[in-house]
Amino acid sequence: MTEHFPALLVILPLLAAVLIPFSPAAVKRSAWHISFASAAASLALAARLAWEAFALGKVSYWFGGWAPPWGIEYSIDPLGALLLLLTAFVTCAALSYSRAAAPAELAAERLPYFYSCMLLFTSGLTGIIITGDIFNLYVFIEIASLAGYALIAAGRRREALVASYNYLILGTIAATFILLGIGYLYMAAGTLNMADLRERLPQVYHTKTVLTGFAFLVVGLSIKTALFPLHIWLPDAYTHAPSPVSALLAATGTKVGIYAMIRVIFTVFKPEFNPSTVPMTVILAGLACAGIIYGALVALAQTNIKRLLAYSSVSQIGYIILGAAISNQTAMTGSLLHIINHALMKASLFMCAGIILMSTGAEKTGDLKGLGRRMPLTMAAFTAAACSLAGLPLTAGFISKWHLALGAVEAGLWLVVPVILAGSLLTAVYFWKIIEPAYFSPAGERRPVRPEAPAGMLAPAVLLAALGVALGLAAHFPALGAGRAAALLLGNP
Amino acid sequence: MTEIITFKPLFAVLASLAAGIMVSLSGGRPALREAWTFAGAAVKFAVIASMLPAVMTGAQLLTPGLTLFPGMELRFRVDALGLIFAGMASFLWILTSVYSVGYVRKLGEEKQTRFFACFALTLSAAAGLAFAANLFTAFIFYELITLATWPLVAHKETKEALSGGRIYLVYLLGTSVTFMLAAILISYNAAGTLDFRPGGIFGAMGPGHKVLLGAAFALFIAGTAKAAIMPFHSWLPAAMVAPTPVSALLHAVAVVKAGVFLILKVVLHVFGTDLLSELGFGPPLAWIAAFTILAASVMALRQDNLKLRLAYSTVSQLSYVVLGAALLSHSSIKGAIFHMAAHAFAKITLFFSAGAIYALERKTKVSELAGIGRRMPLTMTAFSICALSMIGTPPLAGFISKWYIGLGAVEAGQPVFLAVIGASALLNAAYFLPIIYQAFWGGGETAAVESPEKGPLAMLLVIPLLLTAGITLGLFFFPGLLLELAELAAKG
Amino acid sequence: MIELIAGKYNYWIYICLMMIGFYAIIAKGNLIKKIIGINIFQSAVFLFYISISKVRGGTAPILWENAVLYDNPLPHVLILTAIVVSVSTTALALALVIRIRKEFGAMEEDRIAKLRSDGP
Amino acid sequence: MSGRGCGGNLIIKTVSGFLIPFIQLFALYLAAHGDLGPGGGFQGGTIFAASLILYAIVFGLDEGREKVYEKAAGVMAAAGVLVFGGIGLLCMAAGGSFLQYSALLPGDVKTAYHLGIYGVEIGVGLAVAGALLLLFMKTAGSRDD
Repeated sequence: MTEHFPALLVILPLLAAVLIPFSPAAVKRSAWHISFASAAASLALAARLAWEAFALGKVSYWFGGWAPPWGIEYSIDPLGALLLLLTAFVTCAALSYSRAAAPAELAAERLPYFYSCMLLFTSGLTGIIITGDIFNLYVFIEIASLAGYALIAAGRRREALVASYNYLILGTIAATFILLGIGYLYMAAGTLNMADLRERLPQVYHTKTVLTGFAFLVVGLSIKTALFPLHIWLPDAYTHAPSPVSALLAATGTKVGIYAMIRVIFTVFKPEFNPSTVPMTVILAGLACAGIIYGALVALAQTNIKRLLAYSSVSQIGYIILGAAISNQTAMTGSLLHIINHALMKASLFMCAGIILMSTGAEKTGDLKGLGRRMPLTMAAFTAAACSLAGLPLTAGFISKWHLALGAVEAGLWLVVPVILAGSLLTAVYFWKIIEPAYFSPAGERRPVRPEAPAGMLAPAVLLAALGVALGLAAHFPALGAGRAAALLLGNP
Repeated sequence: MTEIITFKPLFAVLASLAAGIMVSLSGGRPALREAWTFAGAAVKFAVIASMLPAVMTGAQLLTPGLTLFPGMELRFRVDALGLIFAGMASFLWILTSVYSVGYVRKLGEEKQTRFFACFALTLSAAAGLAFAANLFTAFIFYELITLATWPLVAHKETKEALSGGRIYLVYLLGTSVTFMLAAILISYNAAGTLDFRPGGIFGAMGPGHKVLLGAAFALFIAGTAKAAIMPFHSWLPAAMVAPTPVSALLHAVAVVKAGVFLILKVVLHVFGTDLLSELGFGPPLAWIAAFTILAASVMALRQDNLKLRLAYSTVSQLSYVVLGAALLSHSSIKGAIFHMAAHAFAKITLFFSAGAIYALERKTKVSELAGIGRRMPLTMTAFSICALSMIGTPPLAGFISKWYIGLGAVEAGQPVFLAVIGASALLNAAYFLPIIYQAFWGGGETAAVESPEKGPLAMLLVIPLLLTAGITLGLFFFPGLLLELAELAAKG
Repeated sequence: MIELIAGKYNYWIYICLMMIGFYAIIAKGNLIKKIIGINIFQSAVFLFYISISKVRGGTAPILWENAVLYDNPLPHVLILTAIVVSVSTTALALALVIRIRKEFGAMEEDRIAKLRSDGP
Repeated sequence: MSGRGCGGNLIIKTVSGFLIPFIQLFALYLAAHGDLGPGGGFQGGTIFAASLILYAIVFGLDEGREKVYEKAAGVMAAAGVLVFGGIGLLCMAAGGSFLQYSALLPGDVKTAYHLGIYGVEIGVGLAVAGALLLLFMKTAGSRDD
């Protein structure tokens, strides 16, 4: 049975997602239970697969028994395993958070559809992570995106609809670019299997066809990952989405987009592909640096907590892309570590924002006065996650940013180092804007409806934040894993 | 050199941490809370003192390391320099605790639990920095000191306190994150290790990499804003919004000394004096320090607020240590290390006095102090002794440190710095002597009121400052132990 | 030059179509018209795929006796999938527009922007 | 959309009434023929849905039938996915990988593929027809108010 795990990982949530909305009312009432069971099963499958992928180096599954490159191949290497585990874990956390949060933000009759979309979303992400076929990648990107649009539209204010619509338009343009890019690559190499493309493309690296395909793919994926300046859909979407959705999207959505980008740049193409007319590294690194600073500065100016967190995402995504652009072993390790760190921490932060919104109705940074005393656990989780994101020593964020900065030094990119450090500092400053009034101001007039949120919401937020600290202390394990994944990706022994 | 594996340094760090946790747990009961503080302070000092004999023999005490990931290790190592810093801080913590109890009760400060808990946490961090075996550990505890002291600076939660706290954070965190972390990155990339090693870690690289090493050194110095070298000194006056015990222990001892301690560490154990003099990095730093010494003294002259005057005096005095380190000669470094301790005892007395004057007489300005020496003779006598030590007159501890630093300047072939020391002594006299004169002989006839220095609470304030003043005096006559440790430390 | 224009006419057609769609997406304020633009935009890429699958002189890719040289069937299959995706996207977009119209009472971008800034 | 449909245009009604059964027959033919010739479940399902949509437009649906239509569409879509997924999982249970039809009838690979693809085509057809119908009902059914 173990050998079927890759297929099951995608099919289980997909089937559950389709069945929930069309089942009788009695079943619909337990939509959450079905979703959570599916997510938990996915986590178990992912854990097992990850273990196998790290032990063997690669797990492969042939769809319909057809051998690649003719059939669709699912393959999981350590990098995929890392992302798989992360996605499954955050989905579980977001779902358990949703149990109390979703009914507070959504009408009861829409809940089954909501859970169904969440499952569809993870199914799509899982597919993106484990597929070895580039067209299949496109299909899964669209499945995840469609579910994402629907999830964002579920926000309680009408602005959510506009945010979702704008995201849909941009996302569809991105997807069409990706499709076009795939078409060009197929024209040039005559295959869709990623591993096969890797072998066949080098003979035609010099052609314009390949270059065009590559450009379309990278631009399309940049929109999906919200790389500055293609991030404009992100702040509205994250701000107006229901808080479990913001948490899930911020933690997994953009991360998997980055994963797809890394796959295209490093798995489909070889490092030798270095278009002389277009200095790839410089462009990507430059945009990433600009994004780090821009996102942080704009976050600094925000008064809405969720919007601040959204711009913070733009900044942190810059870090991840930066590591990929520098693309030496150390920086790539840092990039992967930052994917993990940012996913866990941003999920926790959005969950905390949701808890605060639910308990006090506070949306603005100024409304948090004295909250540290009244909601100690929530604010403790928030603070810990913020520290980790800012890269405080002994948190996961320090490890990732250390690797990124060291990678930049190793690559001789001296100008990048101050950007990394200044970005960190700005991160600390904009989180400070929230934390200081919470702990060091007399209580404001907003009284929480209840002192702390229900345990179901609080537990995942605290757990995720605690994980950030734990990963910072026991950094050996993630650093080793990310290092291994990076080494395989870059072809270093 | 013998190395002894032991958990003692870890215990020294944990003692105050545990005290801090117990303090925050026993929030409602002041007596119990303070008992924990004293217990923590006593245990901590005892543990640190127990390491003295081994260190005196030249051995190094080493804890097992906790490797976070390859190249990043949390580990403690005790040498003479660290022992001086930790011993000084933990000893003064005991006295400050006594003083704080009197101070916060007298003034009825709020949120005393947070106050004492953060105090304990800061001391933990200071010990952690003192015993750090590598740059990574040092960096962590250096940052922890900032974060743990921030609630103390912003303690009053007034607008002024919060903005002072913000300046404090921006300067200390800002410089350490941008500059020091960059310096650590460069060092790690260049040397492949972050361990503190006597003689430096760049051994093989030598002067060939002058630009790289110069950048690293400059970044280290700029990153250590706690040493308050100009232009990174503004946080120290801003932090004076804190309650006086905080200013006393933290901004005369733990925090600022953490800065100069780290600079000494960088000079001695990251670069090594040989490499630095080979590269010629000493004189620029010495000149910056000399400028800070003089400029800060001039600024101190212009302050009417007593605590601010003391703050600028601290800025000036800290640069003596930096100057001693920058001269790179054996004597000057010895003098710098000695000055670290001598200044700590003297400056804490001055702050204690300022706090006692505020708590008992509600006076904060220099211009209000006329005649106060007659009402508070004990306090002002102690104040005078320590002010004289600052100036560097014998028979006080300040004289010894300045003597060695001056000797070092001659040794290093840069006697010009003797003039700096002399000029600074004059400036010090210019801003301290008028206070003393006014206190004892100034002002008109004051009505014979009862001295405020009576009563148990007032005694809690006065006894610690008399003790520290006594030590400042005693260090001149019995400098043996401290000098021996400084000698050991300067040897590397 | 002639070679460039006539020989690669399928590219020119798809590029023109794509730009028409792109123009509609950017320039049209009506949300429905934007969706039409998106559809044209996607259709252009579909046409591109189909055009590259043509083999000169090939027959339809069906298994029969004369099928020696036949067109590449794979792009057709891929585009079938892409069409499904496109239809789903369109459906979702339309559903969103219906709800936006219900909530805001408008389908023009600038009016919605104005309503948003006025607050709910 | 409910109510009278396109009104009393006799030509449209007559032609549609005549054509709809043939359209549906063609849809079934396509769906059943997809394994060897042009066509398949997707095309068949789309045409089938088109026939039903045509019916709804021309003759109109009253409230009650609208509900039934919607429900049926949902069930069709879900059933289609279930058939598809079920066959896939059946292959797994039989020892092959997902959708590896040969595992179904170990002796006769050719027949196995035939049957497997046939089943999948039916599933796809159902799902597509159901989904399209559902989309039509959901968007056309919502009135402005």
